[in-house]
Amino acid sequence: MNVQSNPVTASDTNARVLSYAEAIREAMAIAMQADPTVILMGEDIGVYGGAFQVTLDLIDRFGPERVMDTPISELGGAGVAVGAALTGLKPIFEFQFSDFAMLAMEQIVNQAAKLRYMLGGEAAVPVVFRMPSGSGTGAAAQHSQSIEAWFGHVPGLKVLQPSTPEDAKGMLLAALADPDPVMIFEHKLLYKTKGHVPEGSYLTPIGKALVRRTGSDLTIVAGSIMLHRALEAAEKLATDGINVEVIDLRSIRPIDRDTILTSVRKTGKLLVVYEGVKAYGVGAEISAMVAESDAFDYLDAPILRLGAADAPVPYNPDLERASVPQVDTIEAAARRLVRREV
Amino acid sequence: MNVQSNPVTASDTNARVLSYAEAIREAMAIAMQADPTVILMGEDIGVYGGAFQVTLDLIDRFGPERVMDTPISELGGAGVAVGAALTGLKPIFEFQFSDFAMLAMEQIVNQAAKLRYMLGGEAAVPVVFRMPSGSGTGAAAQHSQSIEAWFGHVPGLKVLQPSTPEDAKGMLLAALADPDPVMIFEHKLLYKTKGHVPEGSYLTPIGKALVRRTGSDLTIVAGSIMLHRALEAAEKLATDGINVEVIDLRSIRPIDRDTILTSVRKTGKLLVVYEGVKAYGVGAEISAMVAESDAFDYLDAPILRLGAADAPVPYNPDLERASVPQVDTIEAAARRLVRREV
Amino acid sequence: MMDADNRPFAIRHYSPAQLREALKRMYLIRRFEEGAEDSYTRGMIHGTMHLSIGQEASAMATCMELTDDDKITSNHRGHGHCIAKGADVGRMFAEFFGKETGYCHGRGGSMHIADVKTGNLGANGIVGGGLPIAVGAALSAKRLGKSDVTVCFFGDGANNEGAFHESLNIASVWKLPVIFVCENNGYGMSTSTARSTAVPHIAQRAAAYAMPGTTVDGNDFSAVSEALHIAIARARAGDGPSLVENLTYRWRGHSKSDRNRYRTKEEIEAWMAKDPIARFRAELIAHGVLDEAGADAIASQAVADVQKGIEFAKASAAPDLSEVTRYVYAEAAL
Amino acid sequence: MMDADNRPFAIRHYSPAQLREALKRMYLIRRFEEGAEDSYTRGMIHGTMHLSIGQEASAMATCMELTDDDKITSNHRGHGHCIAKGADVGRMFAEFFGKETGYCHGRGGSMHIADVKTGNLGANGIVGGGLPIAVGAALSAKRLGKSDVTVCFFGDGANNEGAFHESLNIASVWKLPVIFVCENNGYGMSTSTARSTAVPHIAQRAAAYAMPGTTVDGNDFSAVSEALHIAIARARAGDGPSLVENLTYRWRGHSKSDRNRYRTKEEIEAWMAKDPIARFRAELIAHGVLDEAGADAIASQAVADVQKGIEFAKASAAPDLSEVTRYVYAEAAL
Ligand SMILES: Cc1ncc(C[n+]2csc(CCOP(=O)(O)OP(=O)(O)O)c2C)c(N)n1
Ligand SMILES: Cc1ncc(C[n+]2csc(CCOP(=O)(O)OP(=O)(O)O)c2C)c(N)n1
Ligand SMILES: [Mg+2]
Ligand SMILES: [Mg+2]
Repeated sequence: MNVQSNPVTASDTNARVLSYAEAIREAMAIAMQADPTVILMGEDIGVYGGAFQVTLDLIDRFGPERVMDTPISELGGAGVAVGAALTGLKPIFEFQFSDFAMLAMEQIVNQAAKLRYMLGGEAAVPVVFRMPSGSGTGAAAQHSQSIEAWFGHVPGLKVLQPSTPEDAKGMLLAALADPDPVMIFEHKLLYKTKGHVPEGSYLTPIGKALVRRTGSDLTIVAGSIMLHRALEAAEKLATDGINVEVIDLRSIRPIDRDTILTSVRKTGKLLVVYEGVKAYGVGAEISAMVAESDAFDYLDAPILRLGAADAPVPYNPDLERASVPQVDTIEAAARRLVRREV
Repeated sequence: MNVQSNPVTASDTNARVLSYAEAIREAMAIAMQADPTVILMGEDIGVYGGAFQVTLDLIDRFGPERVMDTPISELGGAGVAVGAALTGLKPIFEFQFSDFAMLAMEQIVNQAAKLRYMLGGEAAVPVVFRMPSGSGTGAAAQHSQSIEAWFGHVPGLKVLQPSTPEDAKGMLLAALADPDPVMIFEHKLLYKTKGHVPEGSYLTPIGKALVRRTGSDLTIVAGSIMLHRALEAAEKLATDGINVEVIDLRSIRPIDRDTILTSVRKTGKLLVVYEGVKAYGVGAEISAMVAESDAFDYLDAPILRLGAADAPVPYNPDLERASVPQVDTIEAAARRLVRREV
Repeated sequence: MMDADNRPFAIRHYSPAQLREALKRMYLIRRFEEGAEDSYTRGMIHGTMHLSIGQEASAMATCMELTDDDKITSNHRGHGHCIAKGADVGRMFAEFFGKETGYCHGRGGSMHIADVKTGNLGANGIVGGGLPIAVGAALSAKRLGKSDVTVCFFGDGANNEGAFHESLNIASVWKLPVIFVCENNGYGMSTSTARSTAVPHIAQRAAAYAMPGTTVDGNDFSAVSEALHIAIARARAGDGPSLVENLTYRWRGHSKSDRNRYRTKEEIEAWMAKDPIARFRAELIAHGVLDEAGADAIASQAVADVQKGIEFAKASAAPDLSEVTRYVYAEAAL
Repeated sequence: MMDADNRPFAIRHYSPAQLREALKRMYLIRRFEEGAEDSYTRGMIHGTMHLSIGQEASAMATCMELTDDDKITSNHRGHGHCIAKGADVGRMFAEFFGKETGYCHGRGGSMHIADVKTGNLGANGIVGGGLPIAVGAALSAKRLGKSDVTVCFFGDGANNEGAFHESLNIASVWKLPVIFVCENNGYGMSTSTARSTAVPHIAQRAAAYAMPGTTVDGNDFSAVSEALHIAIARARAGDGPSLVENLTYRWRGHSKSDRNRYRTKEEIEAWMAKDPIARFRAELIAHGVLDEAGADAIASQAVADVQKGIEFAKASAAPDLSEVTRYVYAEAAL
């Protein structure tokens, strides 16, 4: 996979190639080196290196006092991270799979997200939650969910979704620099994908979408792995003269209204692609945001959404694939939209 | 409050007047009388009668074996209800406040919602979760949330939201008759509101919205307490010759696409009102559903949404009121929409 | 060693000035809550509240040796904790009245009252919500090389939450400087510990976490302060967490909506006869820390402070309606 | 009373036919998992899986006295539980291969394998997820007036989840017929019990729930079956829950991605020398329940059953792609 680099950092032409997992690890190492209050917490992030090997050797470099294996206690572990963040540490808490955050919703949503507000601005909870997410690994219904839309619904949180190694690093550093709780949804299928990653410390701005491909016929908004599928679909459509503008959503909360509306005003057509269940998913908000904006008047076709089937993620690999948007379904939806067969 | 009765049962002209809480209680009593496998579980639902007195005297009538006070253990309690439902009982589990369901997301979403699917149809989880919900009681950020949109995003669940005593009773009976898990969001401010309630057993169909007021200029979709505010706003607008069609959403999952689209095709304008946080809330799905349908071509204005402010629910009563849609803000939004000042 | 001093621990261990201050704050808690109750009845307070009247010794004696650097996490029944830890009743009333001068600028109310400057990380509307947060605060102290301890207040009802189990286990495995203080008032809302909890005493669960567990008479100021003294010393020495259970009772209903159907008048009256403030006052007088007149002066001072607090709160401005979304995120970061 | 029978409990208590069947199923578990591992390597199985090789005595002896009306809840390491409870390996392979004939019609896979007809309510992908579900099943039995018991399998790692605490407490307070069986294999993924759990033995936590807690050698078939016999009798008599801890070890890595960096080769080899199947087989032979030839015949039968199961699974049809949303809701109700 190879996508247009972030203009903010594209000047760094000597950027090395790293995997998405390596980029995240590098961000953690840089932050830990620079700031002794940064600690990592999570299940099996120490010698095991994390279920997806993201923390790999960090325990060797920073020791068990800063790379802490928690017991299998998501509510307690996340709550300890919240309490630590409230009192001077900057914890990065890894949920082994984002699905397990369901055990910790209380601490994430009732506590972390609300403490600053409930205390009238007198407290801060600078915690980062890392959320390995998504389907495609054959792990079935309880290990494959995409629940980021839930957190988009929660004021007090920031919710990010990097699609490239460069952003994965920059977003984690930005999250650590942010005084409020940030959740980063990392797609499991992206961990091994590679891309240019600048050296040193840099911050990917929180709340900014990015036009990854310019086009005039249709806007596709997608994030995380769906960005890559959308770009691939766009290439295929280009061979038929259909010019697709592809926007990498990057930030679910806050949403970058301007970038999306500007594109829709230009193309007049919008397709939103996301991996979560279609109903009440991320794409619903994007569609609704556009439909209530002045961009409405520029729309010359319905706003289409592609999301997951209305089912838990199935185990059988073919069913699993069929349950979420793929390059061909994106391509087909885009064609229907351009031809106004909707 | 007084809203147009459900046509399904409006024939029962001798219906008595009960409060919303009494109607729910009556439904539970009827079900428990008819079916010995129906049990109630929850915190302080026994002698205390429930935090909102919904279960009031049911323990006197059915005994502590069927009206079970659980320890303060939401995850365990909800999970016990799931396990009981899987093996022959029909539990109605009351979360004391819907906010506390955050402690039980795992059992609701990973287990109850998915068990039938994960087991390939070989299991059923006929559990009902009662969810006292919403703001307006001065209970601040952790006791006032409207999180129904989250569950709308979860295949396997059914999610209801009664606005009248009649529906509160009929939906609970329908939920008990349903072989799958059903969540019912009851608004705390509605418990004391009164309305006609038919005697005996009847089922309010799950998944059916209801046109509570007909009109031709604008469609408002709202549910629960927002229905009442929308109807009140509609009356005010009527004095200025603006005819509003008001739809009671009633079912968040599944959504009644037809009723909403039919209305929008007629009025060409849609305002969605809901109490949850605006972003990623219930109204996002409704807006997006309309924007991707053939009704799009009938829209002659953007689709407006009114939801809660982007903040936790504040304690101060004036701030609290200001944070969610009220009659005047609905009225103002409707006027703007009709005048196309958007 | 000769130690013929048979006086209660608190009398031996604390200075008369400290003891008088403790009595003062216990009166302040009582009068504050009565004032809040009265204000509620007059419609000046919105929502609900959970009064700790009858539990003042537990709050105050627990906080006796805590400095402002030490932290507490409190719960829904937290007014006493807040005052014991050093909060100003004026800003507390202001919060209850929803004013911008309140501790939470009117956003939090009774269930979220906090005073970060005195180390009170906040009440909590979620039963058990403060347990892991307290463990996190203790982790900060340990990692940052401070000798601060964290006291986590929670109720008997909270002990059945999963958060209790996970928090005590983590604190023990990581040997963190946290003291879990269970205020066992016999009921979680309407549900007695006998109907909710498999063991008679919460402290019996300490063994499951390999930490010391002590049950004390929570209305006995000295007993509570002694148990905390031991637990705090252990925590400061790096030996890890403890669980202390203070047996006490709330005189009022669970919250403003309680019909008290689950307990008898006799039970309530029997506990009211064990008033922890009267008992502590008598003890101080018996040991010559002060005399009746001195005690009365302290009690009057509490009344005056509460009155002044209410006036301050009343005179304060409410938040601006345009600021509903203020404090959701850090201001600069937006 | 004279009781000179010093033979192990299982030999005394079960018929030779029952014991032979138990050995057969233990072989079947072993061969099934080896077959699954092999199929995985050949790319016929998708995803990951958690093998219980080395833990067969715990699964089988625990299920020894359970009927199809008794329930179990299993966990991610659940193949052994499933077979011990009576499942057919053909339908299990079919599930692993994602086929419509699989126990979950290809929707669940290894982590959700279930066989409701034999009382297996399902594996669970969520650590601790089955704990409250088991308590709920026990509640059903009690309310419906049945004498069924429910066995809840979980790991040492799961014992630190809040669900453990809440479930054991509720089961005890309500005196429900459930037996909590902790398969303590020393690690939750890479984290040893010493690093995750404040007490050395999980069974020590039973006291916090006022229920009996027993730790047994989980590789000793007879010891496990005896502990379960006692716990099941207690449950059926209406005396409430028990906690039994089977000490055992998994020979393989946690899942397919494990690099085994957290334990030594020596440790693994020492445990492999304590093979529970070889031990049970030798015990049966020593007590004359069967001879070497008989044991070999049983072992061969397991090989044949597994082979047949794989063939069945291979020959079965995959789900129709149009049926992604089938089984989400009851069919009639839509
Ligand atoms: C998670 C959660 N469950 C339930 C409640 C409702 N609730 C508030 S206080 C309370 C009782 C708590 O009992 P206990 O911990 O003993 O404290 P006490 O009120 O006796 O001081 C309950 C059930 C809540 N706020 N949070
Ligand atoms: C709630 C939850 N947290 C974490 C995981 C990831 N995970 C799966 S199995 C496992 C280890 C479980 O250890 P234990 O309970 O001892 O069972 P064992 O694997 O040793 O049989 C972990 C951490 C999970 N599936 N669910
Ligand atoms: Mg209590
Ligand atoms: Mg284990």
